[in-house]
Amino acid sequence: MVLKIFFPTCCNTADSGLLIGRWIPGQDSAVVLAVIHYPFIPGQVKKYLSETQNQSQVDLAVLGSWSLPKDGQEGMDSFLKDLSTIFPNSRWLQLSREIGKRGFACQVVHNRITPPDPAQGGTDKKDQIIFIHYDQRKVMLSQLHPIHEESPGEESSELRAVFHTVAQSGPLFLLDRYDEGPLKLTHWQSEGREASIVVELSKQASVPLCIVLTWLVLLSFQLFLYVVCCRILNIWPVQFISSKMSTCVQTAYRTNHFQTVFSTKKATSHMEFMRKANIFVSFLVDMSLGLLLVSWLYRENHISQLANTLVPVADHVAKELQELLEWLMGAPAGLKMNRALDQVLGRFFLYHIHLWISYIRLMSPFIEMILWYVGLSACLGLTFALSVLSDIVALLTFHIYCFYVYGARLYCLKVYGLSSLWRLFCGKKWNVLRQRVDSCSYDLDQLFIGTLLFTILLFLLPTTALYYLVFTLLRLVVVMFQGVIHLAIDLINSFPLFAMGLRLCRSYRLAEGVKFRVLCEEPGTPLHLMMEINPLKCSSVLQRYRTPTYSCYPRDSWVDLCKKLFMGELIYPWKHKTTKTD
Amino acid sequence: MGQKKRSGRVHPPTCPSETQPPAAARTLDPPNSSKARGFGREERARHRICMVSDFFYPNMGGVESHIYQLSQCLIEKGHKVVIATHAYGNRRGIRYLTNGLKVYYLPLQVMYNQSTTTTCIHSLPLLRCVFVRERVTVVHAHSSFSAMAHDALFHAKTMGLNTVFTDHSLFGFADLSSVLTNKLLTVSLCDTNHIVCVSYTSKENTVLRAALNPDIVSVIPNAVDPTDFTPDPSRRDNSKITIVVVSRLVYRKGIDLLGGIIPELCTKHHDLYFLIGGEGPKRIVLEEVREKYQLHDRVRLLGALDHKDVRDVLVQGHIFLNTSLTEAFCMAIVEGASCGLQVVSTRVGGIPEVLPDELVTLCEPTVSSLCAGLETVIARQRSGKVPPPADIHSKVRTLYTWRNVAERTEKVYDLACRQPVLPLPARLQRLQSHCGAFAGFIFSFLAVIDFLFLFFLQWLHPDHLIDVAVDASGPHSCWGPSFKKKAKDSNRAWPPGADTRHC
Amino acid sequence: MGANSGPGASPCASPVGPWRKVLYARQPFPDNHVDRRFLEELRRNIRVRQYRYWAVVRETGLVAQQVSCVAVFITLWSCMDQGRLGPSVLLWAATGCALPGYGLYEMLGGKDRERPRLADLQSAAVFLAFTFGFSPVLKTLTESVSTDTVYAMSAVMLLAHLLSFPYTQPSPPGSLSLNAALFASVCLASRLPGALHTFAMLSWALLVFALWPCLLHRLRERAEWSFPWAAGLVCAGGVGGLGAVWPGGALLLSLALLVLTLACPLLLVCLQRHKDNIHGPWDEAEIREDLSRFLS
Amino acid sequence: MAEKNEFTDINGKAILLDCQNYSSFCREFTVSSPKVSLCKVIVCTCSVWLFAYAVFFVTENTAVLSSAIIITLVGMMMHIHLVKVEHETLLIIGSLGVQLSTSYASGRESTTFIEMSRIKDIVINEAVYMQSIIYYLCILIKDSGDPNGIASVVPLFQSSKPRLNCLVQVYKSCQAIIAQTR
Repeated sequence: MVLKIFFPTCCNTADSGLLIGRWIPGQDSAVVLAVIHYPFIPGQVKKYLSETQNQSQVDLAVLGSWSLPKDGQEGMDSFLKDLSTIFPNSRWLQLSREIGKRGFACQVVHNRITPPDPAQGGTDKKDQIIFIHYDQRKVMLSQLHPIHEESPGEESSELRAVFHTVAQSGPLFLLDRYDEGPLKLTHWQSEGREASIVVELSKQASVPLCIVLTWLVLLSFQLFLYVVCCRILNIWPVQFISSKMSTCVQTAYRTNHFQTVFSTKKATSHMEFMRKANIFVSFLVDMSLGLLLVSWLYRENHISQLANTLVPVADHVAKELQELLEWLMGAPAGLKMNRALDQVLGRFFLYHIHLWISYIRLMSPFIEMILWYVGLSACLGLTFALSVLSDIVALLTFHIYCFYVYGARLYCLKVYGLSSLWRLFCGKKWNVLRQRVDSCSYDLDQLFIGTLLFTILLFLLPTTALYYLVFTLLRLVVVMFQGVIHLAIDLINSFPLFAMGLRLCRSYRLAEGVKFRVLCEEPGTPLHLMMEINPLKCSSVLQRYRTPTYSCYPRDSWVDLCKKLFMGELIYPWKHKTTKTD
Repeated sequence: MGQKKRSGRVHPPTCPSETQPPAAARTLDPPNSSKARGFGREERARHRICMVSDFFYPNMGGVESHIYQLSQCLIEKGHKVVIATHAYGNRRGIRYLTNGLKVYYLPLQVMYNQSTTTTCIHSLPLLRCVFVRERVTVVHAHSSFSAMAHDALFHAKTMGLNTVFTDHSLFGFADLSSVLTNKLLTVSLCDTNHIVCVSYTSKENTVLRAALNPDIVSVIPNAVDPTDFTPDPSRRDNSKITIVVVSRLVYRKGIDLLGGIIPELCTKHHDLYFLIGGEGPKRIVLEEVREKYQLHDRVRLLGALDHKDVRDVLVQGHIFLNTSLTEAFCMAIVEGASCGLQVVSTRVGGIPEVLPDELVTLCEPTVSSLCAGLETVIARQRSGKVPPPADIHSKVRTLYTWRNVAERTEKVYDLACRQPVLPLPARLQRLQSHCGAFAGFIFSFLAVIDFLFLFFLQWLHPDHLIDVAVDASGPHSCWGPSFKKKAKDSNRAWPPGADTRHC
Repeated sequence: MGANSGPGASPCASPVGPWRKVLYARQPFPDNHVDRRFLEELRRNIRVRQYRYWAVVRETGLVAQQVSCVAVFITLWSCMDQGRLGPSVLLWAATGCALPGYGLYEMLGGKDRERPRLADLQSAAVFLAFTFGFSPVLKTLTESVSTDTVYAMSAVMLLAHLLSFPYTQPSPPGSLSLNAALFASVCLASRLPGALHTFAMLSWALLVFALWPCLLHRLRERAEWSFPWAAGLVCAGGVGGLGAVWPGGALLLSLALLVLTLACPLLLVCLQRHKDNIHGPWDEAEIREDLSRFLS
Repeated sequence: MAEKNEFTDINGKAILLDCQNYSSFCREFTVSSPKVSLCKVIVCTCSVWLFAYAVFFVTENTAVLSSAIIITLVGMMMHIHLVKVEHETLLIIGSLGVQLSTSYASGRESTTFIEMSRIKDIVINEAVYMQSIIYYLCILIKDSGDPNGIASVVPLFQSSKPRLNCLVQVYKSCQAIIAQTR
């Protein structure tokens, strides 16, 4: 069995003294946390250990002795041996460092129950010891992935236990060499406590600030939410519409975020903390972008320019559609279509466009004012502005949507009729109970009428199909535009900025694991390894810390999207996964 | 060779196949005895056999169990056996069954009911790799339905290995599909060293289909393991007469006849009960009959049976009924008789050759004839003039044993190895002369392509770069120290799919 | 025993008793022993039917008359297309054919009738109403499609009708064949000048492709003798009618009919002699008796 | 202490197994494949550029040449950064764990450390790879659910595929270390 000693690099050059640390249970490995220097009074050491143990739930112990030979400290070894009697322990390590040698010598003195022959015990165990040097600060601050929330008591992994031990024993590191305690220690911040004023202040301030903010924001939001959600939203039409309007969705989403961020209770687990931080940062970024937008919008009235361009654009679109329809009513692309049906459909759609144009005219005077008020929404963040934009687009292209729906329904009808009549044509029928196609014998008149209808539908299909095709293409253009907007919104909402920053600046904070480097092997001394921290990959950072949002990617795969298009079913690709309507 | 060992080795699903490492199998087969057996016949030639077929465990059926049992007996006789089949689901790569029987589940595309697609070419690299790394001397392909088997024969001839083929099925000559299949069989058997059929009828059929010289066709029947089909009279209820039917419920098994027989007899005899095991598309027929004649209490449909449950069903009956319309060698009736039942069967295919007349009652494949046959047997049963099950079992148990099958197959291998493998020109000539101008031309072309492809592969990836597989099979090569490590490795790595990275 | 005399052991080593075709007994012969009784159960050409020439000719009459039915229809269409025949004439003719035909059908039907007359009347009314209502639509249906396309489509459809016509049991014409014919007739009718023309054409289509086969079937089963005459009549009508509009076509048609009725049966009877198929114990036994009596 | 042996991989290329022996329970195996051969690189670039020049000759368009140059550069970078593996290292430390590291030609190094408590065993296994069947060394990871189940299999020396004899050598010493430290 090999004895592993995790040794902090900062203690390499410490003066002689006692090793304080912890025996990892069941693992046969020791974590050295700090060195207590001479002179000390054993009673005080024990007292100090016990109280730090109460503060941090780590069962600290005196592992052994550490001797760095200096002038005037010869004859130490006998004294060190005697120390093991003062601090009774199953095993007693004697680490000693010679000048000029890089490795340590180590002796394991077994307690009195096992035959007491330290020399022999030491010698034959010499090669069975690994020194694993670790950077105490990094190990203390880093978070090992994948994250288990339970305490490392029950889990078998040794490294987790080590990380946990170091992270827990913060109180031990509070004592530094400048405060006038009875003891002198060496550990990672024995050169003076490391902390930044800003962090400390913010830590102190954050709790009351949070409370105040919550009172301000949440009250208003809660009120607003209460009114909106409980009263209005639950009435059917409003609910339906709000599920369609991306602005409302975004609002609801942001409110959840507010509730999570400004909750008064402290974030206990790592994940929770990271989530809060991510949301907060992304929210700030969003806000600032939005304010930039606002500042641009309301400078030398861009608004009115926008309005003056918007109306003609809508008008122009309508004109274009009109021309398209006239083209369709002729012989488009040399396709011969059934003239009568062609005329009927064309007139129908033209009438719609006519309606639309008059609607635009009616709206035009108010557009600017509307835009002005809508523009204010950008103060709430870029995402709001974007979602409002997508809603406006949806409203302005409503006629295209209508055309698409009509075309799709008509086409769908035709396709279904044809498919069922084709079965009749082949003398088969769809058996609903058995969910399969059976053959059956029809009467003469059934056959006759069926064939008649089949022929008619077949010859009328191209016309409808063409109309359907054209309007579907238009529809898809709009949908893609909205899709892009929604992707942008989703990106801003869900991108884990904080985690990424952490990964880039403090790469050791998020550890995927560790890696070892063989330091030196000199024949006499045991093996020395250097334990470094293996930072998490950026991709895994993304997929682990991505804040969950309503993902608004195409709901169904491309194949069955095409199938739906072919069968003429209505498609809502931009719809959120969470909204369950239809 | 105690009973324990045999019963430890029956049929893949029941035997502790995958979980049992060969190291554990050794407890069943002490090395000293195996060594002794080994030295006994050192002088005889040892073959390294590769069984190829599309049909193997986890698929279940006659061919599958045949391959498994035969391989086990051959391993026991000191030959080296590996099995190559196609991948079933995520059961890909290499697996070990009992006694270190090595199975290659090769990633080939499955086309139609578990038969792989064939281009005669694309499977060459993998099969070549198997043949080379296992140092195979004899390639033994099974079942004419299996495209992979034919491919393997084709490639083996190209690589100059001896080939043996076992045909498990009968074919008509009437319809177009059978014409095509027969042509393919002709092509793939015309230069195969030796062919094995499971019954004389099947031999005649194969000789006619493939236009073969009957001297290179041996008849080696299937076998059943008598130890797991033992009678148990206590299980049957003598107050009534039970007729047992165990077969897949498909047209070829004559289930329509059964649907006619059931009402005929049930109206005459009121103490008559039917116990029907098996699943299939014709189940609806039986269910309709049961509905119409209100026989729910007397006709029990058990559905699909595991092979280990078959015996429990059989021993509950007095009479075993088999209504097949065509059979090469009917194992079902042997199993029935081995369980001490009175067997009534149709006189089709190879069935008349299977059991002596005092053990089976043969009828024409018509409802009336079958009913008459059953009547006589029922009468005999009533009058108690039937021999006790134990006697029937003792008669049957010696008839068909896997050990005998293995011995005879061994002789076939010896014979095949003594024959030369045709070099390419002779092979082309044979193809041209044997299988007609058109097919002959096409397949000689394919043979040339295959040959060139083999050359290309040998240039691309020479044989000396292919690691020779460490033998983990057979008591003689198996228990050496070099093996133990391997055994430890190979039967440790069982996570399905995980041990195979097929790109 | 069987073990120690596997392949390789010479068959004449210990000829103890004759070879038996059984697997259960181990015999002193090698596994690949080929006995003198090998393939003795091989049978050739059992149950090959010998056809009598004139019977076959008589049967082909049905095919011939169906072909000439198509010819008749095309004749009518082309007449109307060229304006030789007015729609009203055709309609009257249709009525004139339909009523006696129906009468004959009823007469032959005898006592047992599955449908009441009311149903017939109803379906007739439905048919008339629909055809009449749709004929304007049908008229404009294919105007944008080029004529050649329409001709090609209808030719294909008529061919499909001829191929898929159930010659073996032509009780009601099978749905695919009837539909194909109707589709073709709609296509053709839509090229005609007027809505009434379309109506007339469709009614004739129904007459020729739907009702006439029923009547013919009734004739075949009730009055066997009259079938050849009816077939002959139709064929003559087809050839004659086609001759009126297109003599060359008439010639071709008559040739085709002759080949169909005389040459093809001769070929069948001759080729029957060269039949050679193998039977033996390996054949899958087919179930001859009718098992459906146990079900149903 | 450290011995170097010549072996070949499954395609017959020569590879070098460097077995560094730190102590009785800590060994390091480095399988290093041959470096990027300069002539091959030159051949590739030259062929691409010649082709590009031909295209340029047909369509007097200088963009072709520049794009060709960019493509070759980017392609080479991708190749040495993502594809070409310089050497793979297996560092096994008794009772602590196993560390696999792959270092690419560009100097990028990816390392994973597996603790001994998660390792069930190290075995040689057979697999179907492309169109052939090869032996490979792999680590069996324990399934946390059932004690003798296997959660996953981590293949070793994945990019440079040594042949059986090389694997056996690594396997034996790994087994020795595992045996003496558990």
